[in-house]
Amino acid sequence: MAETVPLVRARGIGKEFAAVDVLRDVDLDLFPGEIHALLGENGAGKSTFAKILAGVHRPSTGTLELNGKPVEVTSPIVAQKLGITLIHQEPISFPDLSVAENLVLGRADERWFSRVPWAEMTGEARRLMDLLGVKIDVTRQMRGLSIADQQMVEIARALASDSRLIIMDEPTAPLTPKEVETLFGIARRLRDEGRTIIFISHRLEEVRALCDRVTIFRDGNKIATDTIGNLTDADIIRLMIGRPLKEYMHKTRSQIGEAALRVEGLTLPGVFNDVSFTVRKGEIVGLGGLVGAGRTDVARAIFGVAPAASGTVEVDGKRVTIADPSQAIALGLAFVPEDRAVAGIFRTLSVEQNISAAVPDQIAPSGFIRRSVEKLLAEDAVRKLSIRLASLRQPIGELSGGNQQKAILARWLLTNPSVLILDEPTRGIDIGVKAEFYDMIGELAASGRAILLISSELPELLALCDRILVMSEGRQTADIPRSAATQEAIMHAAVPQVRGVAA
Amino acid sequence: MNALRSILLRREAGIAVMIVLFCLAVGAFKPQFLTLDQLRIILLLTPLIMIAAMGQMMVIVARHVDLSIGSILGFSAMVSGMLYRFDIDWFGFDVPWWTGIPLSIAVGAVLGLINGLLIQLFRLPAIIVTLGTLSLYRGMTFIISNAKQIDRQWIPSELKGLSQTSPILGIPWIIFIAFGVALLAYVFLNHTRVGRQIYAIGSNPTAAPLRGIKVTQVTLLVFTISGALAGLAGILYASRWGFVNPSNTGSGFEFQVIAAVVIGGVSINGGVGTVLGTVLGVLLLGCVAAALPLLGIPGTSQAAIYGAVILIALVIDRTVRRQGIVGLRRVRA
Amino acid sequence: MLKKTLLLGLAAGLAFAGAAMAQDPVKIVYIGKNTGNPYFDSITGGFEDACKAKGCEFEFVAPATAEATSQIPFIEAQIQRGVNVIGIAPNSPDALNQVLDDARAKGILVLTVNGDLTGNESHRDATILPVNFDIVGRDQVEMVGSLIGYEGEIAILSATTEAPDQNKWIVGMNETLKTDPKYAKMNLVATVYGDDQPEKSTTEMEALLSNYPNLKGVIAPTTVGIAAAAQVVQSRGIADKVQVTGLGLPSEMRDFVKDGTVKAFQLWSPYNEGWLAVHFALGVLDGSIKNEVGSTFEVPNLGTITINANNSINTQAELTTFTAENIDDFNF
Amino acid sequence: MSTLETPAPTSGHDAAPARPRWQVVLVRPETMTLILLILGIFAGGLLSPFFLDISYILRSFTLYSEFAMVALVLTMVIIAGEIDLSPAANMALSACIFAWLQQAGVPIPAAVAVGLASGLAMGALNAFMVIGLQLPSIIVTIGTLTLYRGLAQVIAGDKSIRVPEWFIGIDKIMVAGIPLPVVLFVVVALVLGIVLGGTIFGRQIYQVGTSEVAARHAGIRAARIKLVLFLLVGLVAATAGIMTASRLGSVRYDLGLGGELQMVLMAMLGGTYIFGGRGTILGTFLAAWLLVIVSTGMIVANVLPAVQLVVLGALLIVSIIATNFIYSRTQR
Repeated sequence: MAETVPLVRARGIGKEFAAVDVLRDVDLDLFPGEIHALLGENGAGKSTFAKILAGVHRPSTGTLELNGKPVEVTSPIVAQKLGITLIHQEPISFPDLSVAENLVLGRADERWFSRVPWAEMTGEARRLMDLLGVKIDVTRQMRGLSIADQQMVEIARALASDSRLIIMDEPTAPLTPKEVETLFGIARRLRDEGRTIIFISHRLEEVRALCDRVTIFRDGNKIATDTIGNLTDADIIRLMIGRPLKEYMHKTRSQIGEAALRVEGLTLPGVFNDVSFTVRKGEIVGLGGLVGAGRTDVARAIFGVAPAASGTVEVDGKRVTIADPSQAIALGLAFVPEDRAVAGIFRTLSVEQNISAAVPDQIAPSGFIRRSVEKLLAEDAVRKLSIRLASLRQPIGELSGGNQQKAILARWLLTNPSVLILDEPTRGIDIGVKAEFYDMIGELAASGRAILLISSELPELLALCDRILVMSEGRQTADIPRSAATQEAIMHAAVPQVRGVAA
Repeated sequence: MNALRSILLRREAGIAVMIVLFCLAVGAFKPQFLTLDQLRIILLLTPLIMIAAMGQMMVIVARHVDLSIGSILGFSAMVSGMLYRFDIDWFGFDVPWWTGIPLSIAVGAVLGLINGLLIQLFRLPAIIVTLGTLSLYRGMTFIISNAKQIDRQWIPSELKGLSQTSPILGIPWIIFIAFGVALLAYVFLNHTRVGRQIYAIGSNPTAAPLRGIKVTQVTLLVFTISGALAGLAGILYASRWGFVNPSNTGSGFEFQVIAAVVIGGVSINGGVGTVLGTVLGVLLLGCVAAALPLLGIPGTSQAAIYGAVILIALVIDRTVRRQGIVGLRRVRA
Repeated sequence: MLKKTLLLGLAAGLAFAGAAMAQDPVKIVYIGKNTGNPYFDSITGGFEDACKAKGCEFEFVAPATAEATSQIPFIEAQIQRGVNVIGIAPNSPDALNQVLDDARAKGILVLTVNGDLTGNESHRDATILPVNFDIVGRDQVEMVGSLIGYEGEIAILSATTEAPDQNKWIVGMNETLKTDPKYAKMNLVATVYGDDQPEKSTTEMEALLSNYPNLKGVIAPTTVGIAAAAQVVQSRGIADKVQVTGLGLPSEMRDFVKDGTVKAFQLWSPYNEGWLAVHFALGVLDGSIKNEVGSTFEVPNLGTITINANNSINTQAELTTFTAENIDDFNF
Repeated sequence: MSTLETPAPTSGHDAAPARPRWQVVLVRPETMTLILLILGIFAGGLLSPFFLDISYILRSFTLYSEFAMVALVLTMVIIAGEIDLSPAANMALSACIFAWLQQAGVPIPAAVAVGLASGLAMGALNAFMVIGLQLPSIIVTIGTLTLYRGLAQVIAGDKSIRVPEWFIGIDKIMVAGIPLPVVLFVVVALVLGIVLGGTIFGRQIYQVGTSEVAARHAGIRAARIKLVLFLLVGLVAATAGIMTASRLGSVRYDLGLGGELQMVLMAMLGGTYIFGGRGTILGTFLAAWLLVIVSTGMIVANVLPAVQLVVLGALLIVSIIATNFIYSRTQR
């Protein structure tokens, strides 16, 4: 393989987002006729790398060559012209347009005033759907299509545009085994035609079944590239995690007390079903599962952001109804949301204001803000959590992701919560700051707070949690005590049971 | 059975039913409302609104709004009117009467393009930009005309004839022009690539560039078309009413057009709307306008009725779609 | 640097103003209903010519829209400019009371020209109207009667329901129809309002024709209304069945008269209003005219003018009638 | 952004350096407004020698004071991420309701109370459509603006309704030589300035406008805050409407017509960020004066009103471009 000219030659690719390096100095060659897996933990940089190839992001550093010629993939349009298609993790579609239109829209050869060949378009769309073996009426609107069907349309679109490099970013997550099988069949056929496929997945079994070579990312660096046969699962996991699990252990073992949060039969139709669990004082309960399993929705329901339809919530043994976050806060709950940029920070407002946002009564008991009190509270928090900043008055958007997250945590600590819900608290945070977070979470539990930790990072769950709950497709599938917790056990519960692994 | 059901479930069917019920209700009190003559009156009330509504519809489908069309109408009508008024002698070559039509369309297109450029280059919300140009273009109309009206005597009789003479069936040209524009809009929106891209942009603005759609260019095109159609409506205003006044011509026109478009089922959330629905919305508005004086309802209630109709259409749109909320803040991306 | 220049300019401007104030000609301003209204071009012409002849300064200003309050800042500004005479065509019979009082308190002569503060006459010094508005109704009825042979259904298409002058004329029309046996066979079936908007006037006219198929004549005592009514009649081709008349501008009606859609309509000379206003104002300021009911004065081209009740002055005794024969003699 | 700094070898930067204090204080949209205001005063003085007269400027400000008061509240609405285009129509409707009631014999205090209540009700309808039905405020308030003014027209028709003599003349009441409406405007500005800048309610307005989702997650009741703001706009608009009634002495449906453009313009000129989250009462306060200076400067110089339309429209566009530019440069 090495003697052929690589389809893509990436050299020194790096990317910086808002002062955080998410990708550093990646060299990679991709050859025609191979299926190449990108592996790594969440935030390891594999999706960023894929998006740079597809023109979604521009690299901060580095060069790309296509068939030996240097290229600049400045936009998705350019990527498409160069024959590169990215199938997004979350399907991108135009809900008001028909399935067939979604398939062909944005083809590079489009002229503005050329006619839309409805009949051919529909015919081709049907052919592609038949090829994939799915039954979707191609004349219907995208709106209302299931995620799996939308994903299929995405894949069909890549096939329709006849790309030389097809990047699939976790395409199989919402698919049924039959669909996965069909997809793999098609992928192999495309490879045999000489195309290159990048396959991003968390599922080692799938990678092993499908891919020829694998590249492993960790913390924004490329760690290794090798033929899949040369690596054992243990090798791959070691390369992905990169350091012994022990490093994460929280040192302080805390005293576990009585129940602080009890959830019984929580249901929101179509999102999650019959979720029941208890978090005790001083206990860290993990909530694992695949993205989209309903974990965040459960947290949002408990906190009153999007209340559940039925089920009960007890806080400190008392049954409560929470219809709005303000009620949850009054009951001593706190929630660090997953999407920090949207639901966490007030980007353009000062760090000080961001920290004091949840405690209006403390900084303004009479309605008028006492700046001195606010400043003291904020300074105290900055010191305690060692938030690194230039000034309390600077907009929080100027801080790095880790320090933003610390400020959000500081906001909640000011409310002195008895129950803390942390949703992916370390996502997009530099590794050094991550360790600080683990220490803090441990200390919080030690001080008698109940903690519900939602995370997609298995090592994080394994290291921190006293118990790990797992959700899959909206249902609770496991409650694993610390002693029995392994990556395999969690994954086993997280992957829908009806699903086998395609061979 | 299913086909019938899907037709009945469409928004257009709802508006059609509303039109029929409304006409029957008015007809019950005033039988002369159900005559062909009345149809002619209604049709003659609507062409300007229909033409501008086609442009506004595209703008709204693309998730913007154009409040300046009334002023664009006034400005382009004024430019053409001045052409007639001064009847400039181009080296002994008489200016033919129809020159005003392409001129007015071109002037409107330029003003629309300016709207689009301001919106796209500076990433500003269309509503505020066009609120500004609404005032700006109106002021320019006064300035170029020196605040003088173009009187009936200056407007060529051939141009006025467009609103009166008929090629066939006693239906004046102006109505054919309006329906012709609607037909072109239909072909453009449904059978050209860029037409579909307009829907795509409105349907999911963040995804559009990822799919290779040149959002800036398409948006500019949409505003240019909206301006050009307002310009066409401008010259037809001169034809229909026989004068161009710097203050009255086109003033308040935008509200009628937006009302018609929203009633026609074009969603303010973008991505949704059909030419047929818009045409029906315009006709419904025309029926209401024609019925009020017939029923002896004072003209002073007309504005209140328009306002109520817009709000009701909004609520219906909301209940029909029950989809995400796209306020000002979502458009900012 | 920029600031300095500005300050210098400012000082220069003030000095200039001071010098200018030393020997002022009389400053007259006329505030129209709105800009772009062709009717006022003619009035303004009268003001301008008279001021040229008499050696006073004249300016015309008007707001962009004709809503009730839009003239207020303009009146305030004229007070501030220290004009001697404000002529105004008021957009509201009462919303201007306060600011006009302010003007008069500063010694400014306030004249309403072509429209009055009906019911609030005490807030202006005098009004200059083209004709005695009491006769308009009668003349208009006579006009439509002569066109339809004094028999059949007629209707009125007016401006807004609360336009004071219009309503005065409509009252006059109703009384004439009721009291004068000459018009006994004429039947007023409807009075409708087109709000001085072409679209609305047109739909009202169309509705009249639908509701009253036997309609013989329409009086539209408003320039917008008569043009809209004529256009409806023209496009329906029923000029022989329905006679449209009223008050209109020759410039707007010329086509309709020439193609026979409209046989005759009336108006007055707006030009003379401006002409008269300047002569009257200068006379009052230099003391040669007493602004009292009953006193008389001479105006070139117009002859002897009498000040009527309510300090109301008219430029002509009768309305001018425009027909195909004479319409080309008028250039407004 | 910070590409000029040396790239850190392993981890990202913790925070960008803080901006110097002088920049925080001076590089902001309000500074632009202030500079424009000073330039406007000089330009006005150059345009007309009658302009630089403090009592004239104060008197002129009373003509805009009602809009300016509403613009202050509107600023808060825009900061909260919504917009309300209906307050000018609200002014007309509540003033019409008030005037109609007092004419029907209802005692003035009761009529005022009902007028204010109707303003609240209009605010509540806006709030219901925007918050309850989750419709975009910009379109909703275009609809309600048509509806409210239409209803005013239904109530008052085309006529103007007089208010009793003693009720007339709020602008003639002087407090230390300053007309009462101006004093009220300053007081409202002070109060709202303190509320927005000093209270937790004001703080939360900014937070809701910056990110409603984040605000909800922090336990801030965004819906409640917006409801209060819409109600407040309704109440202040009704107050402004009744103040206008007192200033004019009569009420017509077209009271405050087109005022929404002026109000939005004041907020935008004052540096309020159209997408929410940023802006100050001080900015709108300065912008109101700027607008009055510019408008009256042009009127007193007898500049064609059309030029004013052009200047206003251009100012609106330029001010949002400038505001967006300043914010994008100073805050990341």
